[in-house]
This record gives sequence, C-alpha cells and structure tokens, in this order.
Amino acid sequence: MVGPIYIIAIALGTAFSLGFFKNANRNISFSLMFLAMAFLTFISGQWLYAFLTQQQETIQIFTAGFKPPFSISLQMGFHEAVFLTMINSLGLLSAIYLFDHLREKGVNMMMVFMLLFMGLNVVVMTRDIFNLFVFLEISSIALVGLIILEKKQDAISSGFKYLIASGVISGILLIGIVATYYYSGSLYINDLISANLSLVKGGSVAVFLIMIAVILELKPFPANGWALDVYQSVNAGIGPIISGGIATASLFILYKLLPIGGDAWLLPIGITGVISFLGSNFLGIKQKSSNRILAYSSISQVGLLMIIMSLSTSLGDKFEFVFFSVLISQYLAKAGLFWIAGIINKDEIDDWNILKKSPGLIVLVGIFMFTLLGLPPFPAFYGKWELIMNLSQSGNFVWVGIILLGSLFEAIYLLRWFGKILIKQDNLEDLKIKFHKLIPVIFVSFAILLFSYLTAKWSGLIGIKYYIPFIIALLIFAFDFLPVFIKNIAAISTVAWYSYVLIYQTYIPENDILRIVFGSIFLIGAIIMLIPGFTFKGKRQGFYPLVILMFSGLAGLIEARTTFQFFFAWEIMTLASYLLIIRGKNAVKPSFNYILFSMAGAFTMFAGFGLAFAETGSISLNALADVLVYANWAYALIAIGFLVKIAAFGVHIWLPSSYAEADDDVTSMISAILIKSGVFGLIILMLSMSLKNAVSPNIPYVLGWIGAIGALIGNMMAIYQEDVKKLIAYSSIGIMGYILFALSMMSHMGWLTAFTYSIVHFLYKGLLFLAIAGVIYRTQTRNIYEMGGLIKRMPLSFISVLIGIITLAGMPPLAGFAGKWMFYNAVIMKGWYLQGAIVFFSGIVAFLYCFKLIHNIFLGPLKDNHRKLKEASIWWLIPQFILIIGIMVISVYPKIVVEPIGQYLSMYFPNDGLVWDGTTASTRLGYWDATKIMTVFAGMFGVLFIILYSMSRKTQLVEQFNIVFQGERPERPETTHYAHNMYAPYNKALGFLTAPFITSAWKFVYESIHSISDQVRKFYTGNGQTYAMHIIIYVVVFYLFINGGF
Amino acid sequence: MVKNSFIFLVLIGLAAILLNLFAGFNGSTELGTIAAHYASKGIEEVGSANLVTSVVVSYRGLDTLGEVTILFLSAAIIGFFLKVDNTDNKNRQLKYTSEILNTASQVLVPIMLLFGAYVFINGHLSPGGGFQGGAIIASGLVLMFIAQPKKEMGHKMINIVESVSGVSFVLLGVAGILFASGFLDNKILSLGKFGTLFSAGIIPIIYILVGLKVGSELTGIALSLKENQNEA
Amino acid sequence: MENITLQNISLAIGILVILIGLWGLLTQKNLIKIVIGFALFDTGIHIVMVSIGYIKNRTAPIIDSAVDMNNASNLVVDPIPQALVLTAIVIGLGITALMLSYVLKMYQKKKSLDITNYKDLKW
Amino acid sequence: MKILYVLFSFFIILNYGLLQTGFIRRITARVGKRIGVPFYQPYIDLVKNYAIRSQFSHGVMFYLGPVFRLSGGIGIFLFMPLIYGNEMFSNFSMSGDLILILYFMFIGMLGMALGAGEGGHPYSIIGITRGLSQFTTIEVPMTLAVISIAAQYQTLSISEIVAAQQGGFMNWTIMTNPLATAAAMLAFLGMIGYAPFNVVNAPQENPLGPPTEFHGTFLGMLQTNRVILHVIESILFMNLFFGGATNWLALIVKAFIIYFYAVFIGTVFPRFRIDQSIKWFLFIPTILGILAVIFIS
Repeated sequence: MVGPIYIIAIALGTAFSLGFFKNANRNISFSLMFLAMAFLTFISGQWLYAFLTQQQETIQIFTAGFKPPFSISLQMGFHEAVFLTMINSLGLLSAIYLFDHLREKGVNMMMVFMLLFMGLNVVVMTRDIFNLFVFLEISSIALVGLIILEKKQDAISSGFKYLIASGVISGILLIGIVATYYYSGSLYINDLISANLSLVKGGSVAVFLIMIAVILELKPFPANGWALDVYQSVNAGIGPIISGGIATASLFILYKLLPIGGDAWLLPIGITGVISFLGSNFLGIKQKSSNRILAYSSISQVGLLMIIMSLSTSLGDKFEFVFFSVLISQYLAKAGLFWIAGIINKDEIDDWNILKKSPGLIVLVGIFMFTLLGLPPFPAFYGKWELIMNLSQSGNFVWVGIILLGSLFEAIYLLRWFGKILIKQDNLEDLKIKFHKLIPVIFVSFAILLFSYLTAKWSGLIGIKYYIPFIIALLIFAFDFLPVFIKNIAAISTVAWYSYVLIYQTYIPENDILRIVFGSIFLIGAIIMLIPGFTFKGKRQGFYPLVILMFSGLAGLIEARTTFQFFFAWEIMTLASYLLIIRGKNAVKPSFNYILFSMAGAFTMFAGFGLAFAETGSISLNALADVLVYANWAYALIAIGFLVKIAAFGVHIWLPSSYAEADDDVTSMISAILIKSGVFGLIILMLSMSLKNAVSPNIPYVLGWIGAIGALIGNMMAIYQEDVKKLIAYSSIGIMGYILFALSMMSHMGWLTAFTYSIVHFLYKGLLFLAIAGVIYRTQTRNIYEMGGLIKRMPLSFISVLIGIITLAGMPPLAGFAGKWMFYNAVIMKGWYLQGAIVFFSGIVAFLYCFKLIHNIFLGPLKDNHRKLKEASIWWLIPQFILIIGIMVISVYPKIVVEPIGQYLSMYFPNDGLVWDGTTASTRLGYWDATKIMTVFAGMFGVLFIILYSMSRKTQLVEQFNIVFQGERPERPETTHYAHNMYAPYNKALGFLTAPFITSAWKFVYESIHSISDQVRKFYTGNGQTYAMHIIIYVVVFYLFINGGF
Repeated sequence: MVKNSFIFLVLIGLAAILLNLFAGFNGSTELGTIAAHYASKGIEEVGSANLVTSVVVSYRGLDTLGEVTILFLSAAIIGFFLKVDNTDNKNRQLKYTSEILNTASQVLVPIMLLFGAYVFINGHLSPGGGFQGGAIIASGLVLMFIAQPKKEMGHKMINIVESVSGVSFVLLGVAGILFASGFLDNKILSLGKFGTLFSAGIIPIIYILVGLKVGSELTGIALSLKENQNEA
Repeated sequence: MENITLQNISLAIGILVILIGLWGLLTQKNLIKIVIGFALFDTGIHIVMVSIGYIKNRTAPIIDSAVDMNNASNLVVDPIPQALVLTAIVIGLGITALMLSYVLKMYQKKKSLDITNYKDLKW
Repeated sequence: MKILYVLFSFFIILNYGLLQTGFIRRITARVGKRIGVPFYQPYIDLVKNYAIRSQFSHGVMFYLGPVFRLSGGIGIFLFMPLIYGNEMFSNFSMSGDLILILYFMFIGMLGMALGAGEGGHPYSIIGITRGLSQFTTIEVPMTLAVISIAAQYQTLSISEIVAAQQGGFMNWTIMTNPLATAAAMLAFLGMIGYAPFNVVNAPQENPLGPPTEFHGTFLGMLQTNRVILHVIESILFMNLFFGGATNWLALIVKAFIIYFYAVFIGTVFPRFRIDQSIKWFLFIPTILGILAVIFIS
C-alpha cells in the first residue's frame, strides 16, 4: 500500500511544480492538480478500505529517521482514514466543481487549492502539536487565498476579518503550545497526554489555551461572526471546503487533543456545543441569504457534533455510530446544498423558485434538506435517535429539550426555504447549468442514499423490509416518464398486494382486530382513494413515489413493534404527506404550517419515547406499559404528537388551509385516511399506558374536554365557511374531537364508539370529499356560493353527498346513527354529562353545514355558467359508490363490524359491553335494532312515495325560469344570493364562539420568536475588530467559567 | 470611550490568564530530556555544529517544509491578488529617488546578495541558515527596488527559482524514504567530517534550497507590492 | 529581588507587548495600525517563546570552540524554542504580508483606511 | 297483526290531531276577536288538498321532500310507545329507544329542507336556514334534559322511563326532576313552533317560503305530518315527564294539556327574531338544563 507520507510528498511536489506551468496551457496544470487530488483520495481510500476489511493495525510514520518524541511522527488509524477519505474526496469533487473558476483564475489558485488540502491531511495525521499548528496555519492561509477567488468587495473585507480573527486564535494556540512545551518538555501529543498537565498549576492554563483555541477554530456561537461573513461572501464552491473540509478537520483536532484536557473538558465542550446548536439555529430563523443560512446550519451541526463528542464516554460503543452518522450526513448534505446554491447563483432564497425549471434539482435539494433535518430514511435520523435515547437514559432531559428545540428552529428555516423554492411564479428566467457543476451534486446525493442504507444496516434498529417501499418508490420514480394511467395501476396493485400480505395473511389469522380495522382503513382506503387518479392527464411527476411512501409509512405504523419503528414510520408518513400537500396550487404556506406543527409534535413524541426508554431501557412498544415514574410526562408528551396529527383543539389551525389547498384526491386521502394515524397512535398509547394506573386519570379527563371543545369549535367554524373544501376540513376537526372524546372516556362503550366513528368517518368523509372533488373538477370553483342547482347536472354526485351528510349528521337509519347511539350510552354510563352535552350540541350544529353543503351545491337555482356541465367523471364516481355500499352494509347490518370489535375490546374493558341478541344491540341503558329500523323506515318510505307518486303522476318539469330569479345577480352571486353568508343570524348570535383566538395566539408566538432572533443577531456588527473582541471575551469568560475566577 | 474601557477590562482579564499561565515559571535550570538528547546526541546523529539548524532542518524538518510552504502560499496568493494588468500600469506615477540612494544601492546590493549566500551556505556551522540568508538576499533586492522604482522586473525568473528549489526539497525528502529510514532523513549522504563545509548530510543542500526559495518568495511578495505602488 | 531574573523580565516584556498589540488591534480604526497591532502581538509571542528557552548563564546552542561537545547538554540553552520561534516568525511574516496586501486592495477599492467602512456583510 | 294495531292507533292519533288542530285554530281566533273556522275545517282542507292534482313538479327531490317529511313524522309515531303496559299500543318501540326518537326528528327537517331547496326558489331557503338555526339551539336544553332523566332513571328506553314513573303523581318526573322538566318544556315551545318561535315559517313575512312551493297532494302530506307531529311530540313529553298514560283517555287529556300550554304561550306572546330566539334558548333553558344535569350527577 502507498504510505501516507506520499500524500505530503505528492501534494507539495505538485503544488511547487505547478509554478513551471505559469504561462503554459492551463488545462495541463489543472489536470495535473486534479490527478494529484485523485491520488490523495486514492491513498486515503485504500487505507480506509484496509481498515474496514482486513484488520489493519494503526501505524505510525516517523520522519527524519528518528523516533518520536525526538522527531515529528504521523499516525494513520481507522479514524484518520475516515476523516482523510472524507476530506480528500471532498477536495476531488470541489476540484471538479470549481473547474472553470480555477482554470480562469490561473495556476496560483490551483496551488492554493492543492495546499489547502495538503495542510488538512497533515493536520489530521500528525502527532506533533507544533507541527499541527504549522499545517493548520497553512490551510487557514490557503483559505484566505480562496476567499478572494473572485475579487468581490465583500469577499475582500470578510477575508480581512477572517485574517484578524484567525491571527488572534492562532496566537493564543501558539502561546498555549509553547507553555505546554515548557511544562512538559515535549511536543509529542502522546507525551502531553501522559504528562497530564492539568495537575500542574500553570500547565492547566496552558491546556486551557490550547483547547480554547481549538474550540474557537470550530467557530462556536457567538464568537463566530467572521466565519459567517466568510461563508456568505465566498464563491459557493468554497463553502463546502469550509464546512465539510476545514470544520471536519478541526473536529478531528478536538477529538485528538481531548485526552490532553482529560475528562474535565467533556462537560465544557458539551455546553459549548449546546450553546452553538441552539444559538445559531435560533439566529438562522431570520436569514434571507442562502449561503448565510447554510453557514448558520453548519455551525449548529458542528455544535451538535461537539455535544456528541462530549458524550463519548456515556455513549460507549454507540459513540462512533452516532458521531459518524451525524457528521457524514451533514458533510454530504451541506456540500450538496452549497453546490446547488452555486449553480443557481442567487443569494436571496426568495429567488430560488427559479429551480422550478429543473425538477430534478428540486428533488436533490429535498434530499439534502431532509438529510440535514435528520428525517428518515436519511442517516442522521438513526444517530439522533441513539443520541436522544442515550441523553434521556443518563437523565439529561434539559439537553434533550434544547436539542429538540434547536432542531425545530432549524426545521423552521430550512423548510421555509424549501417552500420558497416551490412557489409558483411566471416569467422565471431559465437556468443554465454547467455539467461539471452537476457531477459532484449527483455524486453526493447517491452517496447519501448509499450511506442511509449502510447506517440502517449498521444501526440494526429496523429490518430490511422497511426499505422495500423505498425501493418501490425509487422504481416508480425511475419510470416517472410513463403516463399516469400505468403508474396509477402500478401503485394500486402495489398497495393491493401489500394489504393482502399485511391484513389477509398476517393479522386476520392473528385475529388482531385493532390492526385489521386500521390496516383496512389505511390500505384498502388507499386503493379506493387512488382510483380517481385515472382522471389526471399527463405524467403527474413525483406524485406516485410520494403516495407509495405515505401509505407505506401508514402500514409501517401498523407493523411497528418498537418505538423506533413506530417513529420511523411516523416521520416517513408525515414527510410524504407534507410533500403531497405542497404539490397543491397555493399550498406552500399551509403545508409549511402543517409540517411545522407535525415536526413539533414529532419532537415531543420523540422526547416522550426517550423518557420511556430512560425508565424501561427497552424500545419495545409493549414496554411503554412498564413506565411508572415518568408515566405522566411520557404519556402527555407522546399524546401531543398524536393530538397534532388529529388536529385536536389548540393545535388544529394547520388543518383547514392544508386540506383546502392540497390536490383534490390528495385531500380525500389525507382527510379520510391519514388523519386516522393519530387515532391509531392514541389507541396504541392508551392501550399500553392508560390502562395501568401509573397515568393519572386527570390526563384523559383533560383530553376529553379538549375533544369536546374541539368538536364544538370545529363544527361551528364549518358552518361559516364559503370554501367548500374548508367546510369539510373543519368538520373533520369536529369529528376528530368526537373520537378523541370517546377514546378519553376509557370505557368499553366509549372505545366502541371511537372505533365505529373511525370506520364510519373514513367512509363518509372519503365519500364527501370525492363527490365534492368531482364537482370542483367540473365547476372549477371552490366557492360554495358560486354553485347551485347542480342536482340537475350531476345527480349521482348528489346521491353520494346526500348519503354522506345523512351519515355525517348521524340520522337514522344510516350508519352514522350507530355512533350517536353508542355515544349517548357511553356518556351516560361514564357520567361525563356536560362534556357529553357539548358534543351532542356540536353534533346538531353539524346538521347546519350538512344542509349548507347539499343545498348550496345541488339545490337552489342553477348558475348560468353551469348549464352545460356534465356529470363527474366515472373515476370519481366508482370509489364513491364503493364507499356507499360500505355505508349501506354497516347501516343495515352493523353487527358484522361492531360485534368483533366489541369482543376485542372486552379483553381490555370487560364491563358494560354491548350485548347482541339477534340484530338487537342492547346496553344496560338502551337498545337499538338497526335492521328492523331500516326495514320499517324503508317500508313506510316506500308506501308514502307510491301514494304521492300515484296521486300526482302526470306532472311537467318546471324549468328554472318558470319561476323568478328573485333578487339574484347571477354574475355576482355573493352580493345577494342567500347561499353567501348563510346562517348570518346564527353568526350574529354565536359568532363570539368562533373568534380566531387560537390562531392569533400561535401567530403571536411565531412572530415573537422571529423578532427576538432579529434583535439578537444585531451583535454581529460586521466590524472585524468587534469579532476579534468577541473572541477574546469568549476566552476570558470561558476561563472564568472553568476556573470560577482568575 | 466606554467601549475602550471595556476592551481594557477584557485585556486585564487576558493578562490575568497569562500571568496564571506562567505562575509556575521560574527560569528553567536544566534542559528537558528531548533538548538534552539533541544537545548531546545531535552531533553524531545529524552532525551539524549549529544545534538549532539540526533541529530545524533534520529533527523537525517537516515543520520547515511547512513554513517554506507558508511563504510559498503567501507569495502565490499575493501574486494572484495584486496582479496588475498593463491598463492601470500606464498611469503609475512614482517619486524620484535621490542620487545617494542610487549610488549606495549599486554598491550594496551585490554585497548583500553575496552575504546572504554565505549565511545560508554556512547555516549548519555558524549562526544563520536558509531563512536568514534568504531574508538578506530579499532585502538586497528590495533595496534595489527602492533605489530604482522605474526598473521593471518580471516574475518569471522568481517563479522558476521558487519551483525548482521547492520541488527538489520535496524530492530530497522522498529520497530519504527511498535510501534511508524516513521522509527528510538526513543520512542519504554521509555526515562527513564534523565542522567542515561539506558535512552534516544534506543539511547544506536543503539550506541552500531554502535560502533560494525564501529569497525568491520574499522578493516576489515585495515585487507584487511594488507593482501596486502608485504615488499619484 | 532574587526571582527577578533575565527570563522573568523578558517574559514580562513579552506579555506586555502581546497586550499592547491586542490593544492596538482592538481599538485602532486605521487598517494599517491594526496590522501593526497584530505584528506586535506576534512579536510579543516570539519574545515569550525565546525567553522560555533561555537558561541562566549558558551560551547559544552551537558547538564550537566555546562549547565542549561532550558536555554540551550542560552548557547550551534549549535549542527547541529557538527552532520553533524561527518557524513562528516566518508564519507571522506570511500572515502580515497577506494582511498588508489585503489592506492595499481594500484601499484601492474604497479609498478608505477606516475599518468601520468595511461592514459589507453583517447579521 | 302488529301492523293492524299500529294502523289502528295511527287512525286514532290522526283524527285526534285533526280535531285538536281545528279546536286550537278556533280558540286562537277567538282570542283574536274573530269567529274562526269550524272545528272540522282541517278535515276539509285535508280532503281538498289530497283531491287536487298538481300539474307540475321541480324534480325528484320535490317528490322526496314531503315523503321524507311525513315519514319522519310517522317514524316518530312508529317508535313511540303510546299506552303504558299495553303490548298492542306500544308500536315498534322495542326496536329503538329515546335516542332514536330524538334523531328521527331530523329526518323530517331534512326532507322539508331538501324539498323546498329543489324548488329552486331563492327565498324558500330563508325559512329553512331560520328553522335549522333555531332547531339546533332548541336541542340544547332538550338534550340536557334527556341526559338528566336518562341518568336519573339509568335507562334510555321510553317504556322503562314511563314504568319508573308509575304509582302516583309524586313519581312523575316533573316532581322528581323539576329542573329537567322545566328545561324540556321550554324547549317544547320551540318544537311546536308557535310564537314566540314561529318566525321560521313566518306565513306573513315571506309568503314565498317553503309551504307555498308545495300544493295539492304535497301540501296535504305536509299538513298530515304537521298534525301528527304535534300530537306525537306532546305524547313524547307526556311519556318522559308526566308519567305516561295507561289508557287512551289519559293519553288524550295529558297530550292536550301539554299542547295547549304551548298554544297558550303562543297566543299571548309576540315573536322573536331568529338570533333573539337562539340567544334565548341558550340562556335560561340551557342553564336550567345544566343545573338539572349537575343535580343528577
């Protein structure tokens, strides 16, 4: 194998000899440099390979033919190999990326580029502290050179700031080194470690100076203004070198020198990391410039890595996994984002929607951002999981909180940015992409995918089958050029196969009712909701992979056996649904709310799982039952995550606009199916925790009230909506309120109600949304007052909506009544009379918007411009009628569904169940015979209809204009048509109930965070002196913090 | 002034830290083990009378390589940064320099160059060495620039010297791996008779290279600065 | 009066120069003066380094007629800090030169030497 | 067999309803210093309306509307036990309990609303929205009262509630749970729909409201429904709060008194606007209902 020493020889030799080519052809000199970089990469790569495959020993390389400590020695071990490979391959890719710049700027810059990486290599390898100083200087000076690659004014001034700052820092480091030499008599790092200077009086200070200098090299918040300015001003090709190369090397220096400081330094470093992570993410919120955002983000990531490093002892053998998964993913993703920023070459993130021109790049940006955010399936996810679990196990709940909060801030700015990319805008100038700039980006993205797979395997947390959906999604993505029709068939058949395997083969034999019910809602529902996809023309790029991912996430929830698998599936599902929603026309802002709330909820859930793990030490879902001490906290935290998903009162504000703006069939998917995931989660949680007495009964009580109020507010809001989709969305909030209420009763009847509601709501909500979607598809408007009289044009849709609202309103004889009836029984048995009354009132309120829905769309006068409308497309109608059949079956013969659920529940709630006698269901309070009622009703109805029809048969149909168009202006219906601002008197009486106080409260929180961040960041004055000042203050304060005085 | 007094306070704090740093300092009386090793074994191991030289060039040769590289870097960056194209070269106006300076420089410059060469050739025997010698040479050239501002001088020559010396330095190092026990190993040549010019292995050669390199690099820097000089 | 040795004095001077340099670096508005401040700061560090290596009444680490090569380890001062300071000086030189060229360029662009005029990027 | 009994009792209820309506119209006329119609006027109207052939319709829902409406009314009748302890006259009450009755009321509302909506007349909807708005708030005290008595008797079956009230005047709900009764009786005013809560169909203000879209047989059906509904609602309240009835006589007397109380109030009070009546129902009756619930729990 080629000795590592040749890295130095080759790099230096090339750099020096480049001088010969000053006036020769620059392609030659470039290719020379490129070859050298490639060779460096090769050397480090082969060492890494050796360490990974054959048990290569760590080796020492001596220079000048003397053994250390008398001469300088280098070391090549596993960690060195990893870091060198990262750094050198980054160098190679950067060389490709910067090809045109370097060529244009000439040989000098190539030398500088070369030497930068040479310096970093030696910094990683050397075991002599002064030598380390020298080569650190080399790379930072080289960076000074690269900063002015393009001689822009701001680049020059920020380069000067950088010179001052790094000068001061290296001065401090130098003093430290000399003093260390004085106290230990050696410069060989191993000697310094064994000398443990911390005991000597001055020696401890010397160590302090070295450590603080290294920490300052890592640009800790707040002593990092200079670094930020550099990041912002440099050419985008240099950014990765700073964040991926220099920062990585500096991390390794810290790792290498940490033993000198000893364990006493772990805590300070951890705290520095926490401050950096939280601080820079917080200040990132307000940023507008893409490079600066990336700067804040990479500094925060370094902070995170410092935290991990400080936990090295407590993480034990997990340390390497956590550290490298986070480090490598941030290194890859940052590089990719910086490079894309360079390709776009627009500093303001508002201008990034130019990417609309090339969807491929958008996908890449997505991959990179979600990698940064540590979302599954990307590597950092596993690392963060282990980190949080470990932190909570060692009882550092504060740190957990801070880390999650910081991650939330990061999510805010990264996802807002992502949203800005997708904002629609006409007359974008088109974007010309140089191919050589594209190569590294693509390479990096593939590296991420590969590495995610490797980490997944390495973590051993999830089985390989969790990756099947991703493979399918990738396949469909690969065949994205096919027309919708084929892809739709593919998607449907995939889901069908999966549901066959999951439900029919797995759970029906196990007779696991809970999973059968929700599995069928998720997957069979998916099949039904995919059918309308056939109406769409064209390709519908990127739709189907996301759909597959979303439903696989849902299936994953069903299958999950450990909290990790559950959380994994949960995040997948959330992410995919977010991306599906954001595809809508004006969906950017709503989907941002959605993902923000979901992330916050996911993080609290995360913390809750951490708590559970801290107590039980197991990540199995069943282990939740054993949580006793932290029970209340864990329960509440986890529950919040689910409450967000079901849009419980207080965290409901994301739902209406997201539903309204999503594509029509997406809306029916998420409203009928996705929202049930929260219900499923709550059921799992309550089954495992609430049944034990560890959880105080107050929490379900509070949940009950939340549910009741949610039901009332949701329905109240619904009746005032003019946007038909919003109307149904608000009604969803109401129904979810019922379900939450029913669940929190923690009684047999209550849960039976919840299950029944979940099924029935799935049926009629899907039905309504599909029918409405069909109508919108034809009328091209969502304003309810611009429709009317459509019963003449689309009778079939009318029938669906009629059945839908009868079920929704819970009128006998249809299935909705079953829910209502059980509800009464449950409430009276439980004794929650007042909450119950509220829920019933809201149930009656529902009647108002039901009527508004059906009347304003289908009855009343037909609008002029709708005279020629056709019935909705068959692809919209088929699923509707499937659902109608479902409703009818349950209405006539509810027993088949309700009885097994009852048996299942009586395992947990043996008392006060439902007793079946033939078709009559009875509790100790009342009884109800759906079948008889249906027959009686049908008979009577038929008789009366026949009478009426026979009596007035030969009638002629009255056209609309046979009666007057009283007081209506067809062209401006909202002015006079009663359908606009329907229920005005109701609003006059009860409007105060629907004041948007929750929304404004959240708005206030959000905006205050922003303004605070805006104020805080003002201390980055942009003056180089101030930054140097910050550094010295940082040193002094840190000294005070460590020694508690001078 | 509030700001300055605050800065003053902070510096006081820093001073306190530094005082703590040397609290345990009471002029050392004995050499540390490593230093002692250098002092006693230095002769037969490296064979250079000037121990500092043996440390700089041999024991810690990698550092030296590094610092040469740093100078090289700065020269390259400055050369790139301050490159002047002929357009703004036209309207340069430079002050007239005095007769005395001109005459003196004509006398002095050759001597300085010669002295510089002497200093780095004898680096292993007497005080001095590559850096010192190179600095002297460079200052000689700087004197020439000052004396005759109008005189144009191309970078080509400088670059060639730089590169040649640098590359051969590296090659010598590699030769160390091939013919002796490690990178930059001194013993590829025999140590020779102690105290003579041709002794101490490759140290004199390296020092000559370093001298040339440092000289040319410093000159290059000075030259680039000079070309930007404009007293209009 | 005993402990006021040569090293201590030079060390104190070194620290003083460091502080003076920093003061200049932090308070002066003129770019050139800032660079000078930095140079002072560097020099101070070098003084400290040298004074650490010094040992009372010993001679330079050069084996010649004055130094018996067999007893060298008891006659000469520590060569290592001198070697280090050599490197350090060169590095400082490089950085200073870079700073000056930056100042030159900044002046050419904005015709101003006041650092407060160079807050192009902030926050 | 069951069917026959049901039809028989339906016949009784229908005739009684018609007579009652006639008498009430006469009484109200007298209060208004008018002569008023003869008590058999409703029969005449009914026959006439069923006899008239309507020559036009507005579409399917125009047919279904009245059918819904009437089947809602008759539905309540069908699931309502009439005579306590008498298998013959307890209809189909074995197939559904109080909840069913409460929710059956919606069907009638919906039918009316749909039918009128199909009429396509912009104004017909005004009356409907008014009706719905008011109806929701009527339900609040009603629901509270029902919960209260259900909790009191621990059952939802009407027959059992009646059974629990047997054995004398003191066992009636009005005595054992006066608050619930008060709340419910105030809600009853709204259900029957005389003043002050009759702005809903408001015969005077918007003469183009729902009823006028229907005529002939349609109108006949609606009238039939109205007649039955009033009686049945009185009977429901009788069962819930006034000890039910053990024979037809008691039933008729009690029902008439309960109904007359609504009429009485209706004739002496002016009319509320919708938002006023909403506020009213959500104020005093609701408070009474909440108190009733609290006292029970």
